[in-house]
Amino acid sequence: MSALLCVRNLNVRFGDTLAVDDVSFDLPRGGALGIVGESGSGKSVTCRALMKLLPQTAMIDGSVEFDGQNILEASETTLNTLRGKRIAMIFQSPASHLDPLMRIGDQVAETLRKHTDLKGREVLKEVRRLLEVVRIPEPDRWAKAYPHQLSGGMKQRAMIAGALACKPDLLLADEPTTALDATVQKSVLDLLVDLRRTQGLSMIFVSHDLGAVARVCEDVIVMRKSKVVEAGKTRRVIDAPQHEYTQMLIASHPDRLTLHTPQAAAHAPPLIEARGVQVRYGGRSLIDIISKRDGGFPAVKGADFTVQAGQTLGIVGESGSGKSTLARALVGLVKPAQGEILYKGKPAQPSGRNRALYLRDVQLVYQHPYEALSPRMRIRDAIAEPLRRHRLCPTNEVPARVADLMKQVDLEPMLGERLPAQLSGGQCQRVAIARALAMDPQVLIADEVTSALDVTLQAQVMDLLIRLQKERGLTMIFISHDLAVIRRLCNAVIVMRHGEIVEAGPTADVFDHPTQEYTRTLIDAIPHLQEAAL
Amino acid sequence: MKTLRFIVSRLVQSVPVLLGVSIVTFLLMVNTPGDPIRLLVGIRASDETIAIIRDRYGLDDPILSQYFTYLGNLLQGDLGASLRFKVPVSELIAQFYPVTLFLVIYSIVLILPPVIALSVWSAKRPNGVADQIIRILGVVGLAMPVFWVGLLFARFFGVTLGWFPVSGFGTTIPEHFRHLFLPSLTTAIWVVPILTRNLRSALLDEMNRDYVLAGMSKGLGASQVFRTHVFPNSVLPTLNLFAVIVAYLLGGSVIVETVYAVPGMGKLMVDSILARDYFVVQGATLVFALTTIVVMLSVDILSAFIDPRVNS
Amino acid sequence: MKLSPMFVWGAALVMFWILIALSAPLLATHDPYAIDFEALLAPPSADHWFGADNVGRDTYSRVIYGSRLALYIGLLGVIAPMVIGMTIGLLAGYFGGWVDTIAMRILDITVPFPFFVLVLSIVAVLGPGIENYFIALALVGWVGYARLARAEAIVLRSSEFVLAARTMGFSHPYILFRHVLPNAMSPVVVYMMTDVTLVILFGAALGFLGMGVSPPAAEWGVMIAEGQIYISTAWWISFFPGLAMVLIGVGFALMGDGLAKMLRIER
Amino acid sequence: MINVKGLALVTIATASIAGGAVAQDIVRIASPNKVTTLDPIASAAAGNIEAFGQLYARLLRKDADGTLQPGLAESWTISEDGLTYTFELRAAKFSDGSDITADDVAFSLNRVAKDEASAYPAAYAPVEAFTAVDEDTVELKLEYPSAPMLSYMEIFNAGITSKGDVEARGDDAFAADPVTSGPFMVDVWKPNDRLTLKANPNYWREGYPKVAGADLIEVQDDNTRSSMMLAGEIDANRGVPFAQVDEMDASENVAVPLAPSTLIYGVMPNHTKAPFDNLNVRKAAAMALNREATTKAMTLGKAVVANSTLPNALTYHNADVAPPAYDPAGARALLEAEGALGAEITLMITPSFEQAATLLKAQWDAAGFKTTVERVDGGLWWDRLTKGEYQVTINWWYNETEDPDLAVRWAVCGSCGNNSYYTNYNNDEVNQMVEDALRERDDTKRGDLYREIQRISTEELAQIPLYYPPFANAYSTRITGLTLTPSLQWTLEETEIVN
Repeated sequence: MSALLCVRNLNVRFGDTLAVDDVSFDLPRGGALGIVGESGSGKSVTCRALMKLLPQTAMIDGSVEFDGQNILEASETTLNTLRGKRIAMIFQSPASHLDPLMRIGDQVAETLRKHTDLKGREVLKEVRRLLEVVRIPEPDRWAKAYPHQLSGGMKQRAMIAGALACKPDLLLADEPTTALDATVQKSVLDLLVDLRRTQGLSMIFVSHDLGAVARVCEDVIVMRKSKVVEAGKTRRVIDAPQHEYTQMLIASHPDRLTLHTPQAAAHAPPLIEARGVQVRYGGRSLIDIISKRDGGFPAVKGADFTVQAGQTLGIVGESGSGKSTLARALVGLVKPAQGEILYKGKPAQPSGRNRALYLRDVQLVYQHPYEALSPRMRIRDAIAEPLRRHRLCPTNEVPARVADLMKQVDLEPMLGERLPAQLSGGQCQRVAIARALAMDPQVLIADEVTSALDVTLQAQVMDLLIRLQKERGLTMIFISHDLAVIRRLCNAVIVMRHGEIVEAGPTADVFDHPTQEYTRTLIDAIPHLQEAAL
Repeated sequence: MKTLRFIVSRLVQSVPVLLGVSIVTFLLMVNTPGDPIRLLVGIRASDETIAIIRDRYGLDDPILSQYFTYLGNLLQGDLGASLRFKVPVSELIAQFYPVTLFLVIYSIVLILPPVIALSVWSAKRPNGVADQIIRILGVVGLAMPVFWVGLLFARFFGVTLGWFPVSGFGTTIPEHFRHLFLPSLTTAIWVVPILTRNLRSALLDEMNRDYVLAGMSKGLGASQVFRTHVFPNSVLPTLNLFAVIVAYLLGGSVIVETVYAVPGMGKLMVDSILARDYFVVQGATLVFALTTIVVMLSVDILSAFIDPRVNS
Repeated sequence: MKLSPMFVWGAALVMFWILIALSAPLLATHDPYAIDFEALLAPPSADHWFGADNVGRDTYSRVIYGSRLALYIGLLGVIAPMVIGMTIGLLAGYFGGWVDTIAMRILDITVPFPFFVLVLSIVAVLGPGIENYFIALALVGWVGYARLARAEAIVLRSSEFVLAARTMGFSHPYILFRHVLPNAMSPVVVYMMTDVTLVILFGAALGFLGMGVSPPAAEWGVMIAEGQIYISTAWWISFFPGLAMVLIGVGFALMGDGLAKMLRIER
Repeated sequence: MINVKGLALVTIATASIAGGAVAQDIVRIASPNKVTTLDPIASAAAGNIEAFGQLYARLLRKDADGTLQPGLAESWTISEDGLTYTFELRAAKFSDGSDITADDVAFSLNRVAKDEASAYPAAYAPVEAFTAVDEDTVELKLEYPSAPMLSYMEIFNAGITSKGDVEARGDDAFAADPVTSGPFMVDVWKPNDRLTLKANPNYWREGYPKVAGADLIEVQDDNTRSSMMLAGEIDANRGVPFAQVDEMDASENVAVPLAPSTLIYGVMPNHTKAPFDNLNVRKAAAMALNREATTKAMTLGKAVVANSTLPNALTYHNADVAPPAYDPAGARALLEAEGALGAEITLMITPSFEQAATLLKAQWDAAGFKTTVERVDGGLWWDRLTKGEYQVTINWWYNETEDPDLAVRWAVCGSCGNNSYYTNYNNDEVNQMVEDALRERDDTKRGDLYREIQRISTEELAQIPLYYPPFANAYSTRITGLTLTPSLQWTLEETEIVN
């Protein structure tokens, strides 16, 4: 098979920063190449350079030969005959890559109208077909819908449909499954795999998740700091990684992480207990009151669970399952419509009068590292804030305490002067944790703390949490959509769906012998390193 | 159907607003020192005469009862009569309102093309030469007093060149266009910069959106992506500002109307305030308020029409 | 935070005027209020650099002193509305519920009011005088600020760092002041910069309608209005204050654009 | 990319929807004064006065040089005791074609003289009654003689209205669209904008008016009127700012003749409020003012410095009196003597007097006053003035007739209803002389009385006279024969369109 695409010494620099440093690879016709790396590794830039989809400020050299034609030399007009027709691209976060004001059908049709001479009805028929290909139910209905009316998975499918419209030879997939729920992710991956088979599609698959790549591609290159550090057959790279970065990458993949065996929670009395907690969003409208309905929609329906001291409870579920809402109810950000929360056996009002006292014991760490910190507040002040406000220690000791806390979460002291925007995601997350620890809490609720982080950072943060728990005997409630993470951290787990707890029990039991169908699908959806491509 | 219900409910909501407006106006007017009658009968009238006429118009009744009488008539659609002219306020409004409405709409017609052109032009190459020039000119236009610009235009286009009339409204539609050209142009001078700045930044924001990249990856090419994706998305944020400005134009029309002797509402209103012609001020204010509300409403409907996310 | 060139230019221009305002007595060549029957409508000359007005006052000196009033009106004219607007807007946006409802009703009533009418009648009620002019402006101008602040507050209310502050057990007032306010500022400040220009202009417009600052104050708007009838016989009376007004306007507007750039926190 | 040029074109296109100016066969007059009512008795405001003259014929009329001519009254006789006037009416018709009868005349004149809503009955104080003797004879009975009574049969509110019309439709309807007796009738009245007149076919003067109609357009802003004049959009501009007179006059097809007026500008102290209740303080205020220079500054030398409290255009104007001469040092000394040095005074003005205020403040402060200028809008000004809530202000006034009777009643009489133009100047001697002069039928004696009134009131500075300005109105060369008479009447009926 002759190479469909061969890239030689590709360099991309923005100003004086080198985004892609001397990257070369071949893609055989019908082949699939994965590009793995963490954020900022230059994998996305590489991918876009293949289509010359970079801002004018980017300076590109090297050569990208597609089917014997040098893309980098080609004029905009020629490029526009290639883009979408012979090379198509799909992106991360379909939500933002679809025009919110345009119907799905039209966005798919755009490509057709541009590159084919199909007219009127034929276009509609073709759109319908494509939507079926990507397994969108009732294509006619959804074709008329607007992006915001579709679920994340459907959006991604729609985007794929648009990419496939002109039967391209090459599909560039830039993190197509990131930020999707595990099950959705799986289905999209399956779709891609399937498309390769049925449409004989060549593919470049960019992802930070080696597992996902393993599922789709037989070849992989690993990028770091805009360089290719390793390349080869996927299987080989996974089984025998040469470069130590690859090794670390694989090591920090949940599959490879050694399960930390939490001390079997002693039969201590439950520290936190939820009894039939029910949370509704949206108040009761007049009509609701008249018709004796509760109004709004229930985000959490009658949740019961207990957490013993020193235990780590995992709450898993996909977006919209109500797991975050439950967490917020625990710290009083939302008021349960029914049910009660007991702390140390006594009913607690997290949103009530003496919430401050309760919150000293129960702290929440948020998902998005940047957004959880006040953008205009220096790190040092952010950590000191609770100390000062709650007079947790004499004013003159505050700096010392802050320094100590920063040390506990492995933050260099010099970072204290910075603003959140000047920190990496991992660092921000540490700051957030440090700030929570400042209150010296008994219970730490971690809401998706790792999901916005690269795998290596993810691993580090998890290590940190485990260490902290050991040192301080913290009780933890760990919320995540990532079962692998849960499995590693927690000794008990709750599976939530549509606001209900569908399954609960010790981690091992739930994972190894799930009693619920839904739990099983969730577990199956975990991308494993050992997936065979094709 | 859904939009209809939306419209109706909004109009219903506007009733208390109008009531509030009328109360505020009334309070302002009754607390304004100065006697309408004195201005009415002129300098030489004796105090006795004035007392008699005041009494005739019931201007000495207690304020509350005055207001409720007014409100009562209002509910029957009677805006009362002008103290100065003794003609029904509704007549005056019927006479002046169309002029101002014409003026505002005409201004908008003159304003939109340059706004779009300029903002697109400067957004094409942000901080490029064109962009900078447009910005500076814009700021200058914004910082020049309207009446000053008006005077210069009148003298130059009207007197020196004799291209356009410097006053009045004319009687036929084409005449309206000629007579109101300079007033509208004068208005445009300061409105165009504001809207341009806004639309420009909106365009720039939208140009960096992901779907632009997606569009490019489909091979649509810059111009098509701009037309079909960037532009529609940029219009939304500008629309609201637009509504605010239209409201402001209605209320601020007095300046151009004075400079170009246009017989419009703004002038009627200010003259009525100066003459303490309470009921005219009341009526005119209400009409203005209602117009503003309608403008806001239609903008909301329009953006709901453009943006499917709004009404879901 | 990197200074944008636009901001630098704008700030320089505004500083220029502030300096002029401060050192007016040094810069002025004449008493800005001293009339001089010998110099009626005198054209620009070595003695009267910008000429003299219809009572023989030195236009140059009046322009110089006028900068004081312009800045005074400009700044005070926006500060009051901003404070009122921000307060209402933030409270409404942050707490929502009935607070929001009430605030929005007041706003609904203020918005459809024809701007000039409201200010004119307020000035008419309170009588002439620059202070009353400020009051009028405050009563009308707060709306814009309230809108902006409210929009920001609504977003910030549900942002994670505000939630975090809540779960730290901090009180609402503290959060509003320490976390919401600073992050809601930037659009308001930017808007403020344009507003300054508009306020100064509005003062001029009132002068034109014969309701501006009382004579013999050296107020650019009034100077322009007075100079109008001499437009073709003694252009300098209105030209130079007009020029000054444009220059200060450009200054603030550039500052605004620059700030808009700078205050965006890059991620 | 959106087509920039295309959009530019759109703008231009919308702009250049052309249509040449229509040839005008009517006279267009722009005036800053408002027409607020068409009922001659309802208002004495300038704008209305200017309109009334065109709508209503009077018993007498003035010709161009101001001498009284027969009007609706062909002839008249005055009884020996001067208490009975008998007017013989000519055959004339109202605009609706109905005859103008003695009844209508009696009705109209009694209305202006006696109706409680009559805005300015001062001239008719002596009237006992007008009665219709027969179809075309009207008799006027006075309670006491009034020398100028005949000339009052010509002033703006002595216009003849149709009794039938007024009674049939009521005052308000009438005031909006009256049946008229004058050279013109109402075509359209757009309040707050313009009064469009068309020639009254039934006007008694054969062959008048010479034009088909007239537009009385109200335009507040001086510059706008000037622009309109220069752009040829109007034929006459009422009130050209003195600053623009020469420029206007110089430009082709526009002429700005300075016409005599009965206007007088003056400083009005409030005689019942300190410090101006004190004659010496008033003297100081007068001496502090360089009235020549001030006049020059305000009128660019186009007006005469005033020497008396009465307009110089009036008969019996006293040329020999004069307020104290310019002497700032003397003024300061006086103030010191009165212990009024540094007296705080507030000068209340309307927007049109900013320049004057500036001049006065500067000169007064130089002489030792501490002046604050307070600018108020017209409405507030009148309110404060009539309530006497002011210390000093500036304004102008004019007189309907060359006869000084109304002038003295208005300006210096404390007992004639207007408290000497609300300055509260009240000198019994003067008041008495005002009444005597009215009744005095010997011309020389009468003259002496009025000269004496002027001497006293000027010495006591009832007002500080500033200057006697001419009318500065601009006229297009397109028309001839249009002037504004001293009694604020346009000679529209004489006006012709020449090209």
